[in-house]
Amino acid sequence: MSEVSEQELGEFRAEVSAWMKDNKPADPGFLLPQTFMEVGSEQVLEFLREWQHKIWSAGYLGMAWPKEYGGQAVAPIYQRIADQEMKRHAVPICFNVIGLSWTGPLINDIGTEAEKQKYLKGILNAEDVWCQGFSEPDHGSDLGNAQCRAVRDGDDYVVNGTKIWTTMGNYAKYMILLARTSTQGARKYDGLSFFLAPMDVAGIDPRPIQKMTGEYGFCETFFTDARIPADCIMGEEGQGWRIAMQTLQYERGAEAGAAGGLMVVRTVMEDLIKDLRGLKRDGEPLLKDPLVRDRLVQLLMEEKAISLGERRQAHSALNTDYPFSLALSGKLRSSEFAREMRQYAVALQGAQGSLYVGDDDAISGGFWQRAYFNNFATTIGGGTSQVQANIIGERVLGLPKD
Amino acid sequence: MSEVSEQELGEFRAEVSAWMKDNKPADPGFLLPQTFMEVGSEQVLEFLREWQHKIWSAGYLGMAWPKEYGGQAVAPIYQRIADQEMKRHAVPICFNVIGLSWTGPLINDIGTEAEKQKYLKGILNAEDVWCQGFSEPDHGSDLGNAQCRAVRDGDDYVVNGTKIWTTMGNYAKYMILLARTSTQGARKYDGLSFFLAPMDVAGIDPRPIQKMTGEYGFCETFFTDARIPADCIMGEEGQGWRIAMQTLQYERGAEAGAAGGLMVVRTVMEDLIKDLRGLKRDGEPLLKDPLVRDRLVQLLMEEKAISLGERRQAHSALNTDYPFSLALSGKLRSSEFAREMRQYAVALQGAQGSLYVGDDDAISGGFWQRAYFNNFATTIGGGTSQVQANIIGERVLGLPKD
Amino acid sequence: MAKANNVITFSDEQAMVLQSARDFCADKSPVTAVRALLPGNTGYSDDVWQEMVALGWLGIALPEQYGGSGLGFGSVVPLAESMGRGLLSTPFFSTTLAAQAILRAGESQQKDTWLPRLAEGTTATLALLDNEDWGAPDTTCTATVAGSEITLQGTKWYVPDAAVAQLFVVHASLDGESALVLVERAQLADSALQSQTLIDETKRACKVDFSGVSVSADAVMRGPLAASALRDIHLLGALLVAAEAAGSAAACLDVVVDYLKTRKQFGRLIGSYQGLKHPTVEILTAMDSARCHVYHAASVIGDEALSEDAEVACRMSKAQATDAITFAGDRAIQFHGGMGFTYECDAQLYMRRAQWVQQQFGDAYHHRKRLAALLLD
Amino acid sequence: MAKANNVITFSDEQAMVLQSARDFCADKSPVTAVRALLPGNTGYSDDVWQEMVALGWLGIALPEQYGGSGLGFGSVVPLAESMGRGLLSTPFFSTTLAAQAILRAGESQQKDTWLPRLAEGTTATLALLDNEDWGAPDTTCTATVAGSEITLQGTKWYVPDAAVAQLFVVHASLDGESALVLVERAQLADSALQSQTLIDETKRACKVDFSGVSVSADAVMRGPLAASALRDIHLLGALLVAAEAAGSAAACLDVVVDYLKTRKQFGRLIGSYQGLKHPTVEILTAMDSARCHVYHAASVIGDEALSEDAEVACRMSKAQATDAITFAGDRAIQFHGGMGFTYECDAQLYMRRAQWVQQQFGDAYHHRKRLAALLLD
Repeated sequence: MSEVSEQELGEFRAEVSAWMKDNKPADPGFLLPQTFMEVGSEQVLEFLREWQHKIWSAGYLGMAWPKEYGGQAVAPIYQRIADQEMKRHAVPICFNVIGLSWTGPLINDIGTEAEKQKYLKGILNAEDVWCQGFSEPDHGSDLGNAQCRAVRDGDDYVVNGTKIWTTMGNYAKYMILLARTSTQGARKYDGLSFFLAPMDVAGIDPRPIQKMTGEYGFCETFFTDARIPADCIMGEEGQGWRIAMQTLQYERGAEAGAAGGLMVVRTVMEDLIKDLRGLKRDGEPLLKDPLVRDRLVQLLMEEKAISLGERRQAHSALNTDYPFSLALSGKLRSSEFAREMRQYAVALQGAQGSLYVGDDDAISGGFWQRAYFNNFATTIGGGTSQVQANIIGERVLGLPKD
Repeated sequence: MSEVSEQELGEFRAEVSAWMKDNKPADPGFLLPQTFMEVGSEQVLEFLREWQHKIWSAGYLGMAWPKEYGGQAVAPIYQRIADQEMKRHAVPICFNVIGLSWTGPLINDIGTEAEKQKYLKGILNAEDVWCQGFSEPDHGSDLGNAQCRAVRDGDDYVVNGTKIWTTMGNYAKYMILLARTSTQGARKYDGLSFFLAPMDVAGIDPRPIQKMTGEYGFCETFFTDARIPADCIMGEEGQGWRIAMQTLQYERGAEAGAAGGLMVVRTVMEDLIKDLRGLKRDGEPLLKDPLVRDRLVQLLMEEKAISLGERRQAHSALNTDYPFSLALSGKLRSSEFAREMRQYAVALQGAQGSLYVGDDDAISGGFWQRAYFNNFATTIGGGTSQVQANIIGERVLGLPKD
Repeated sequence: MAKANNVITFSDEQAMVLQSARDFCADKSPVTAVRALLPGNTGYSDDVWQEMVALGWLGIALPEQYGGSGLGFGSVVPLAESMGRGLLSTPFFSTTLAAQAILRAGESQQKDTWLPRLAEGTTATLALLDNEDWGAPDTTCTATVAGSEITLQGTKWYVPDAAVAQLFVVHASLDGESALVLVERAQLADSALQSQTLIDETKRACKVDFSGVSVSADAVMRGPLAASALRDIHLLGALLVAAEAAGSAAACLDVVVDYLKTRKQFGRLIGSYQGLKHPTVEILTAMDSARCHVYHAASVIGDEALSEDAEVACRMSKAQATDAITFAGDRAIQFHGGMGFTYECDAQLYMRRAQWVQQQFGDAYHHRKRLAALLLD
Repeated sequence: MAKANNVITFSDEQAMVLQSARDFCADKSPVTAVRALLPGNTGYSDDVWQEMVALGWLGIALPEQYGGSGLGFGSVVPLAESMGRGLLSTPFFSTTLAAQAILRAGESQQKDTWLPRLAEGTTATLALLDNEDWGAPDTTCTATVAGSEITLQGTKWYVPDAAVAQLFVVHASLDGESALVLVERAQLADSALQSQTLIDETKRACKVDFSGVSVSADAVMRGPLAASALRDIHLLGALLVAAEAAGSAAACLDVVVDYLKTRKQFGRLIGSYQGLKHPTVEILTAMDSARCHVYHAASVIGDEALSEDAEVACRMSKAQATDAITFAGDRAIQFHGGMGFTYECDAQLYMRRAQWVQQQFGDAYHHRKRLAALLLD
């Protein structure tokens, strides 16, 4: 791909912006999810499926993917611009995240031609919902220890075991499944294999888990003698761990191979401050209160520091002490910042903070209450904050292991 | 001892109060220590020796101890009242703490008649300064592991090793010394013995340690073939651990057997608030600033909660969940509260907070700066706050050990 | 500066009340019972309510002449703590506070009429807020005199247990001063009550529109006594929420400790990690502080208008209890890991309780601001 | 709301300056050298100072016409960070800020006279404070015109490096408006300077009594340029302290990490305990945040009057760096256990630095208060 001029990009941005402005859906009358982990009803699913299909049809999703699989084969910078405009216009999310950000790039990179033909377009146009089967109930943070068994039997693998936190498991057509095909091998990792598994075979039972928010989104998925065709395996038997680790690398956006699209509703200080503007404390505007102001400024500083950290990583001379500090602390910092910010967002609401989603008088429909509760998915999932702090202490600072 | 009437006690309190008012020493022109761990110069030592002698002569120290050893054999409540009045009048401390609060009660309890005759009165009248030789450089929090050796040789024990944090080691006439007389025995504790050791024998070299405050107070004490007479041992060989543990129980005041006297200069919110009253922020009185007010209230609440905790312990019905919670968390809470309060006391001073002890313009002579620095003795000494939190987690909450 | 009058008194009688309240709440309100009540309209079991009435709890703070046991308001505190511990929500707090309003502001006739009925279990509640602001300097709800009748105008928000209350004590402005108006349920149309969705699913509240409701003059409490009672009610309410929250925080701590003692990760019991152990100790100490303040407040409250010491104690109680339970609830979710994120895990019950607690009768900062004026000026 | 203009630009030239500054400070200011200077009167080595002058550091932010290298004030930031890392205190900051005052407020003749001399190492300082309050709305130090002379009245506190400064830029009130008055050392009696005892023993300051000092009219900078420069100097000063503090925090972190990796207690390296490991990670992230803000500030500062974005960046830098180093210094003592309590342990150097840092050019709250007005109104 040739270099793209600033002017071309500017024109493209204007075009996307105009499209988003014209096509941003009207308020559907129900609270839309902040992340794909909150797609908990058919109503929400169908709304988002239609929206993703529309974005893809307009040419703003999977732009860097090959044309023959539904993409447009343009430079990733285009997708990044499209994503930025989606964020700026606060449109709904592109919900098929496991497909768009994980499975799709993986298949693009190491899939067979048949796999590309079969799966990629359905990911982009939202016809095929994907879910992920990595975690298991008894060892959440310890992926390499997965116990779900897949035993070869003729043309199938027979799968038995349980996966948990399978987002949209009850709506998904396919699952990326990490299962144990061998209990031999020097290391526990060596017995794992990776499947592109159909969800519509007998013996797969995804049961929705009710979240603390009262809503749904995750499943616990039970496998009982489920027969997965042997050609659904990716790569070879025993390569599962390597492929799973590779899968986790794609999340970082279009440059890393992901299809792009808005993954998370923005939850930023600017919006919080807007939501607080009408509130009062002691009869005066809440935003005139010195303590509230001071705390909001602290949060704004942290929000800005996290954002500046991304810029600073581009200058190696500014990262010589602990070169991996910013990269490895990003998850901890942004998830913990969000927790503090959202918790404070509820605390600040006065009596209105005791209302919840479903009450017409709740501020922004209870957005912040739900945002605070749901945020635990980020401080717990993918390695708890406590585990993250260990990782930083050990890998960045070189402190001894626990 | 018979019951004492409220009226008698009230009269006694009035008497002590009048005496303290009349006899409280004038400002000596140098900053007096907040605790005995800060007695770092001859000048300060002599001032405090004279003051303690005066208090004892007036009959307000060691009041519950037997008459024949310098006490007055009255009920401990008298001493407690005297101590309260010393605190209220903010007089200087009774500095000979290792003698008054540890060694004295120990000798009273388990000492021989000869030991009582020899040591007790000198502790009270401040003629004999005592120091403590428990901690060693390489295992500060792990007392049972003491390595300082005492080997019997004729009528002496020959001592070799190093003790650290020996407060006033350079001024002391005697040391309570925990040393290893045997390396055999099933448990490391069994080889320890306890000595009432003279400091004026050859081979004992107490070297003052300069503290982070710039002042002195502690020593590192080196023993090189120091010959301690064998009759200086307390109890029997091998009883050292038990006696040391018993020694640590006396600190809690006259009811526990200590001689009493004011041990620590009071450092309370009320005094801090007074010191802040003249300061300005943004041209307005500092104490009118909403953030400052909010933080001061938080500290006042914690100060009050700690104080209320002592009252609550008297009602067993109010301590049924975790019966030892208040008792075992007292040290952690009061030392950490003091750290926060003192740190904030410096932070609040504006540019004046960058001055230090020795500058005429420093607020209260730099009292708060020094108080903050010295406070680390309480969050580190006697088990760091981190170790204290483990103790509470394990012994109060029953959480598993590290 | 307030003097350091740090008393905690606790009589044998109070200890007995506490013990029987603990036993009762543990027995009647196990977590299965709590969860079974969550979807219901009233949020509580009438059988349990009647048992509480039979135990005399509704009259515990009322003088004997009104059918109470005259133990004083301080004795409500151990009840509230026990209820908080069992997440046992009933109209107890609403009714108790409404009774205090009448006791402190009412004429003899009003007290004679209502207090015995409330002591016997007639439910009542307070209608205080016009909007989200607990610190609002006045109310927008008005009471207008016309002949021998007084007519209300305005909507009250967050009226606790309104759906089941038989009596509403409404804060309204009458001739520019604060009055408390007694409105009976029968005087309200069903449409005047609009149920609200609360973050704490054990609690219930309504928006209540009192506009056009007329009462006779003897249903109004006004003058200095009413103003003083209104202030006291806010403080007593804060104290009861604090006591309840202290109990909930203690229960939350138990849930956390149980999990840390049994859950393994990476081959170790997770409670052995200092990263979890030390914050759990912080929950303990924060909860301990809250309880100390609460017991102190219970010790200095009398039947007369609250003293400055009592005001300080109530405000410290609410500020500290809020901080304790919001921290405990938040950490309870986090420390349960994936499980904590489920509705099934009990951690969420405390988390939601915490969010509710912090907003009732003013948040922690609301009270610290007023403490500053009492302690620093 | 300020727009999120989150740039960090860092040229190859700046990277070279940073690298050479780091090497220089590591070489010239090992901790033994730092400690050797503590008891001295000036607190620094004149040899090192002359080398810094020879390297052109005093002119790095000055235009070429005044003997500078014209790299802009942003290039001072990596120098400041390196000096902070090495606890290398010299009159560099005082002189650099005084030069900025003259550059931004001076007439051509004043700039021509002084800037080349300052670029060549003549020491200068700023006399700003009348008391402890960095937020004081005006100065009590006055300048009175009498004929062609202007006479000062008042004492300035906390004048950094005053004992060695050849030139003082004094903030005084002249006809009710802010002016900056240039006073040479020779115009002051020795008795006008009174040394102050600072908590950070690497730093030096004096109380300076300017009362009765008369200067000619051409030693005064006044009008809108002076007012604007005064505001900028406060912001640039805050930024330099922040950059220095970020370096000191990084060095403090190194000291902590080294200890946690080597010290054993109860048979384990203490750095393996989460109770120490996790707060040490907090030091790292706080320090990282400070550096992000500082580099951003360095990227948006120009020679012209500071923009609102630049003001936000400077204030955030100071607020964050203060919090980072006060936390780092405090934990450094605690985590060293008994050793941390000794003067010999380097932890105290950072602890004292932290106490000094927080008070310079306004504490964290001072800046957050002003940020609130910029970001929320």
